Amino acid sequence: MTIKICDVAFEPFTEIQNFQNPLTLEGKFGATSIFIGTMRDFNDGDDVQAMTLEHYDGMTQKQLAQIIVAAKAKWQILECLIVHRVGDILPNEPIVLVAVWSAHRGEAFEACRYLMEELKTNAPFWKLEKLATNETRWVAKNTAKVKGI
Amino acid sequence: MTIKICDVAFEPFTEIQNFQNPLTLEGKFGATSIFIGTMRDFNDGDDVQAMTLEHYDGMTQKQLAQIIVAAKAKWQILECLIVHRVGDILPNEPIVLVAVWSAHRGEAFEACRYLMEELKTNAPFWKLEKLATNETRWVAKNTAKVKGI
Amino acid sequence: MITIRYFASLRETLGRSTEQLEIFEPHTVLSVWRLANPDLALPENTLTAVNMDYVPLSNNVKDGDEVAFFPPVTGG
Amino acid sequence: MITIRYFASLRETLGRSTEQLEIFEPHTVLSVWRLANPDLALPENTLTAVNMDYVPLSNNVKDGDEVAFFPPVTGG
Repeated sequence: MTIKICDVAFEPFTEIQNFQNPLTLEGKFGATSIFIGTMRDFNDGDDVQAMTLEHYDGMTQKQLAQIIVAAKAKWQILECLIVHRVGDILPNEPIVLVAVWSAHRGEAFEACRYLMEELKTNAPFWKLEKLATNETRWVAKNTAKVKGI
Repeated sequence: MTIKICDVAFEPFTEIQNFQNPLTLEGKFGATSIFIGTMRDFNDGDDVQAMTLEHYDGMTQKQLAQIIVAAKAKWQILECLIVHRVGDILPNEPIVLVAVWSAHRGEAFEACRYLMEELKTNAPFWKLEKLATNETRWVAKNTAKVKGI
Repeated sequence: MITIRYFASLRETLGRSTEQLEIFEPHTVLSVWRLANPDLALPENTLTAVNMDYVPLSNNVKDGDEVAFFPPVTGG
Repeated sequence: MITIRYFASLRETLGRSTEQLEIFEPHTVLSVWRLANPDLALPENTLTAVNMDYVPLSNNVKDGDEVAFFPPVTGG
């Protein structure tokens, strides 16, 4: 179970591969569910040219660790990795990566979704957008999760 | 939208990266949801040493294409990639990869889950397991999906 | 002429994967099975496809069609 | 001594991110806000944490605690 806060751009697939390689789970995991959130160049009807992600260092890690403990109480998770970007970000750069390894797909899918939703609700990150017009604005509210299938 | 049937081992993160690199979606996708199914060395209480995946070449591609059409009717999907292994497989080798790119996370998560469940229900693949005892057996039935969160 | 295909455990049970038959009268998927396998009832849970689309046993089969019989799928 | 921290838009509004206060009597999160910001009502929807755990405004604050005030989070 690893939580990583990055203040420079990260490559999600390299992160996953580097995390997975040393795991001694060969043959034990049947399912990996991964979510990657990437910065878009638009939001709320406006063009966005850059973003700054502020966070509460220390509380972020504490909250994410608690979210993982809660997920492990609900699902049989073999491993999980959370990487979150902070600082100055450009469109098309990854913001967040959540990856879950489990024996079965249902658990992997649901735990990954849960971790993302809880992260968006509880982890103390704040987005400051720089619009194409050079104005800046704080993102006021995360999108609600859409109802499950 | 790409469907790929592989008769040799594939590297899921290389496949995703190679698929994503030439896409002209920079700044347009905010969410990538990925599922990777990997061969385990156990199933149904028995140790498994190898597996052969048979499929109905042609029908596989046709069914997967129909599943993607159905998913695109339900969710705003920007791109998706399905890779499925056939032939002789060893534990820890990837069997299936489903990746969905979307503007929003709810759509990416749900479309990815849908594609996997439909693939397991409709795509004509069959697993022949070779147990540690050297016996072979056809996997009789896919696990049902667990209920959603 | 129609093509019949069998897969996985059903292919092994029957000892063949493909065969071709001339048909001289209207057929359904079920009657194609009976024509090709007169001594064996269609195993329960067998899935059936015509031209690579799932169809029920009552579906008509015409000259040139590919008819497939196979057990429940287990991919993914 | 307690440490107070402000983040994001609230930090910008107040023009400061961290301050330290001596407390001489029992305090709650809300009374800490009032002590530190006597001229400003706590903005609606402000989230509050003590020692990096979310707590309600009525939570007690003791010497040595870190009290944080911030707007709704928008990570991920």
